[in-house]
Amino acid sequence: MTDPIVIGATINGEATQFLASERDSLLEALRDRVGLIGTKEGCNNGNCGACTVILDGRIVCSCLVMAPEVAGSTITTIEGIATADALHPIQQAFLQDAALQCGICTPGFIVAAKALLDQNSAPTEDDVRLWLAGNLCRCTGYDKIVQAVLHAAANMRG
Amino acid sequence: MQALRYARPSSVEEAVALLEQGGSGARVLAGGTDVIVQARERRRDINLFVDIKALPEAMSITYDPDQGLTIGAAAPCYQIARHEAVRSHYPCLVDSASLIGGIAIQGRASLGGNLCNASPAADGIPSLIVLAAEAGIAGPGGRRTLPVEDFCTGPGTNALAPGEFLVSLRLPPPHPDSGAAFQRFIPRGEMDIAVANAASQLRFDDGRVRWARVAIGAVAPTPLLVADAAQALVGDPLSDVTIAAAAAAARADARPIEDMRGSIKQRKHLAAVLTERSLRAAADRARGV
Amino acid sequence: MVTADKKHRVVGTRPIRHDGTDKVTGRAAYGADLRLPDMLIGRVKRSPLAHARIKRIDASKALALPGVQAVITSADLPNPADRVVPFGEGSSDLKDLARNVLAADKVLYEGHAVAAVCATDAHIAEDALDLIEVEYEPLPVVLDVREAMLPAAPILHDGLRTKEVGGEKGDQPSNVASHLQLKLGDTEAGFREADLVIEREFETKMVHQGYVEPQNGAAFWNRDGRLEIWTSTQGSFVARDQIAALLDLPVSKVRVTPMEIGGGFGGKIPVYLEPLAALLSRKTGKPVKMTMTRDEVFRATGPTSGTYIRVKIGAKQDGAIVAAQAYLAFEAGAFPGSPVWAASRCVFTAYDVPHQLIDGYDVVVNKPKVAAYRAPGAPTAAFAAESVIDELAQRLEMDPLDLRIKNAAKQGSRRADGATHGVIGNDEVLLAAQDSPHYRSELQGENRGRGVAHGFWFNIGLESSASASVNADGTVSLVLGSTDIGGTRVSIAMQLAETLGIAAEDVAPQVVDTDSVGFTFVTGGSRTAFAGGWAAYEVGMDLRRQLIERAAKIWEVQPEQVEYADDGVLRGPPGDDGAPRAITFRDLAAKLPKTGGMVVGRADVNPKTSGPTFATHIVDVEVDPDTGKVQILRYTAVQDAGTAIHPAYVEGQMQGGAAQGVGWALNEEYRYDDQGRMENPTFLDYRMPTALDLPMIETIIVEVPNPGHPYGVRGVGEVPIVPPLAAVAAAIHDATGVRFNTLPISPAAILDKLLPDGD
Amino acid sequence: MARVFIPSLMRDLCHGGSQVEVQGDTLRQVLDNLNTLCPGIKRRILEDGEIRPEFSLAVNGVEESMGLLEPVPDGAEVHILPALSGGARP
Repeated sequence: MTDPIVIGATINGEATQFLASERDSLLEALRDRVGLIGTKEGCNNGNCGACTVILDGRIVCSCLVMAPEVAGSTITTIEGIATADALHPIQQAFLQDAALQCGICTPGFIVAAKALLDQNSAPTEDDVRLWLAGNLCRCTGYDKIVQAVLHAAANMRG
Repeated sequence: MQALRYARPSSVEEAVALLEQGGSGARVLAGGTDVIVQARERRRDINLFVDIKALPEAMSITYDPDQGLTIGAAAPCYQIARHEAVRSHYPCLVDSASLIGGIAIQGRASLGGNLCNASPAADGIPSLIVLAAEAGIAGPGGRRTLPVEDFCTGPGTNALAPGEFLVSLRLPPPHPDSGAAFQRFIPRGEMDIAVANAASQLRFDDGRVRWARVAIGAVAPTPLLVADAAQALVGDPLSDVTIAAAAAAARADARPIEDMRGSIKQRKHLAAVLTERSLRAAADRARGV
Repeated sequence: MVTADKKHRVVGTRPIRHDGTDKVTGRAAYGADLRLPDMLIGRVKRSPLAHARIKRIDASKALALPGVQAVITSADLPNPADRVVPFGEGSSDLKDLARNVLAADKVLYEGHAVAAVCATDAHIAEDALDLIEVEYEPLPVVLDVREAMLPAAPILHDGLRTKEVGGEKGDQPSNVASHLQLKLGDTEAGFREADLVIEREFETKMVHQGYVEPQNGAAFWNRDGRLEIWTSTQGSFVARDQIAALLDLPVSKVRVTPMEIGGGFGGKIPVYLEPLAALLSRKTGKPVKMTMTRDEVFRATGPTSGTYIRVKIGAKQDGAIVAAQAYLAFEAGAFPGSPVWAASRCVFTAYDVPHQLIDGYDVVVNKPKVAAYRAPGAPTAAFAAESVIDELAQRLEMDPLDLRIKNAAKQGSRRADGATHGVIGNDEVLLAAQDSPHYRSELQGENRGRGVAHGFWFNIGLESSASASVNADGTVSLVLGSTDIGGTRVSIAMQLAETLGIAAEDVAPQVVDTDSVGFTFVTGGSRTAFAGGWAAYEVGMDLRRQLIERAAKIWEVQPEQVEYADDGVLRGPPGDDGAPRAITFRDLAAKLPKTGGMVVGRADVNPKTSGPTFATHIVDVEVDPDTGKVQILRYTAVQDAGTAIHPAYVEGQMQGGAAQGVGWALNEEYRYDDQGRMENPTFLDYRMPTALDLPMIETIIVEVPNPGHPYGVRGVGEVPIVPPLAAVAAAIHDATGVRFNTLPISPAAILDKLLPDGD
Repeated sequence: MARVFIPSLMRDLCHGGSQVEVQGDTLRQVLDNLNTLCPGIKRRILEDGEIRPEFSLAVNGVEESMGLLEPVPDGAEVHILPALSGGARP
């Protein structure tokens, strides 16, 4: 056993310090040390996207990041997507379009979609499918998810 | 995840010292997309991660028309694929860097890590080979370089000596009448390991192929430079006949295994198909199409 | 949408699901998200061998590791009685269930649980696994269903004898657990009448449901003898009953709290971790949580059967099918109980065939015990039967949908199991498919092809309970026992709202634990919106009766004089002023506290079936002849929903089923080495479709109301996975001219057929 | 009277017959009466007084949900089916 270490990072806009083991992945640290359970584990080896978070502006699989690596970084998780008073337009579109069934993959899809729309306000269907190809959904056949992201982009463009 | 420590050296010397002290249990951590999985699944006995992402040399991408391109070993694929000079002078690298994993993987995975992991199916290595890249290595004995085609020694093994690590990749400046391209085949649209892949570079002179390089992957213990394919191309104008000869040479050099990702028959066939496709794409790029 | 007469206010609309906000903000708590004070983490020690005798288990080194709290083996499980446990679609003998949860004398598949450990944190629990020493005596393995049926095959269970269903048991040990036969008419005579007879063999591999959330389970065995379980299950009551049986406890001592569930498709009906967590909790006095890794999910939960199927169909020159015969051999995995039963009862059931003979075999092999997977048994049976029908159409030069329409079963058609069809939407679905924009469009381009296939599924009914209390603010709190995998809270709440004439948003549904609602069967069998909705309807009728009485009391009239209209307004006879009396549900709710108190409605229902249903799928593909890659260009799913309560979630079921079917057809398979070790237990190499692999999936909902339901609902969740396997195969045939009778039709398989030998 | 359809693998008990007409207002009565015509068939279908888990009985095409208490209307068809679950049901 090694002693836990203190890690400081900006998580969902707040400077945060947490204790973690050097063995922890970012996913484990977020869920078990910080208490942000919205980031999900589906495969724990980077093949399903359920644990997607935005790390310093890029989406990553948090299961493929070691917790000590994020010292000094900025992280956005699903808990940081909505504001205090409103859902993000992507979240709203997922609800309107029935783009979730069981919901376990939903946080990863929404976080990934946000990163896409942050850099491309008018993606095509192909852009969306390529961007989300690392996120597996077994319930929906992707149709309504892709529609929701396209609708959210249109709504955000106004 | 097995029990391990994490270190983040701030100089190349410090990194070498950590790796040397750590012995065989110490592993470089760049993007982590392979090595973290290996540690978690206990496929390798790892007890120390040496994170090289604080080393500027391992993270930078620089281009100079005379010197060529230098890519830090830990520079993530998305940065490589977006880099202006890479996009205009080394589109073949963009092919590879934007095909490795999905978008989230490309946010972390590096071409250096792809090379060091030494998977026979690595999507970065054939491109690096045809672009004549050299590996810049630091170690207890100082610095050295090695042609990329000599870097991998077998599935998952490489030419790095104890205490050494890959710092950067250096690619010569491209010749104006040249073009290079990478092709791979996977069963799905994304999120797969190549069943086979191939890269080609062609340099033309007065309508004839003056110089060529063809490399194939996932068809042998390491990615292969196919000398016979270049031989079949050089000296003649590029034609269906020379392309077919080069593809046949690739097929002949392929000595794949049968596994869950592909059959022998499929892989030998794909080595030829992808060689042909990469040659045509490389020629288009050389012509500026 | 092909709709029935619509007179509904809520049914057929698309309100936002009540649990939606929690699920898009990350607040919804799934099983792995549970945090309890002083909680320990458990892990399972699994067999690396597919068949071996356990000689010795030594946990002493693990127990010596600081932080490790307890280790259990099968010796800690009560000796199971010889009886069968209630279960969903798929079932188990209690002894088999116990042996699957923890191996006793033998391990029967790679990944079979042999011990479990708990520790103060997940890393220590993981380290402890390596310190549990297990000594094995390896035994020969048998992996293929046909090899397992041979007399010389290695035997998994020395005590297993072939049960001839309706007959006697065999007298020799065998891997064939049972043989069933369905017979209608005289097939020999039938085939003699036929002008064309086609017989083909088919093979499919074991595949997994592929839910994204791994199995989990947490337990706290209190010192008062009560056991608390938290788990992501498709059926909290069915989980409770399994756990109670395995641990030899009265059901009243076990309370199961269903957590949110990240997909199941049938695979989260059996228990795996819950009884282990319970035993570890009893040993330590602390709560214990366990979750599986993805690798464990693949190797050690319940996929569905690999199969060998032979189908023979005879038709007259005009396309009339006169005889059909099927031989179905299904891998059950390590213990008996494959879905060959359902496959046999589905294989030709969409058609009116006078002479049928169907033989089904349930066969054990050294692979994980199968569980239910969306319309269990039907997809592979339809792959075989529909592929032969496609070939018949080709040989008879008939449109493949015309051939199916000509032979479609109708009300009164006799099925192979002897029963007759009731009111069904078979013709309607086929005709809607034929009339669809997709089928009427022309497919152009090289290497492209179109395929169609048709499918049938029973759907089940069974028990659902619900209760609802009216709040003074005009809303209703609805309490349910069905876990919500895909939007059933909203579709059930909508049926209560419809009954009461209020808005869906004014019903607040919640899923509660097994002590807080009446027995409710699994979310599975396409039953939940059907039976749960029926229960909600009965709750609504109960509330209506009580509200009528209350209004009558307030107005001082007789209840018979008060009418509860579908718009949610109660109307009575004119008052003293001569004006008719009327009060809305909302206004009456506000008066309840001071006119005698609040009202609560309750109901339990136990319908027999949720109304059989049919689906036709149309798919266009392009095959790259150089690489064997298949691209899905266009896809349309047509299906009878009875009545679509929430059409968006009906479409979602159709699209999701189609996507799973496409994966099954093209790339998904369990790959084993010759020692029975799974080679691809990751989402990287078990290739489920990604967003890039599919186009938008067009849907056509046909509504032929189910006369056996107050709103005409039929189950919708399962049938959409029945046609895709055969539809994709037919499209690939159309594109390449080659019939592929083995799944998956991977690029390697296609190249193997398209390339000359020796290439 | 109810018409009971005999599965092919039980016909040895019914002198090869595929359909048997018997009296009975519930499945219990139907099976009792069937057993006098086809001795031993009840033992094949029932175990400890309950329908064996591998079967389900259908009256006029609809599977029973009340076990042996299921009413059998006059003129009904009774089918002995393999259970969909291949085992126990609640």
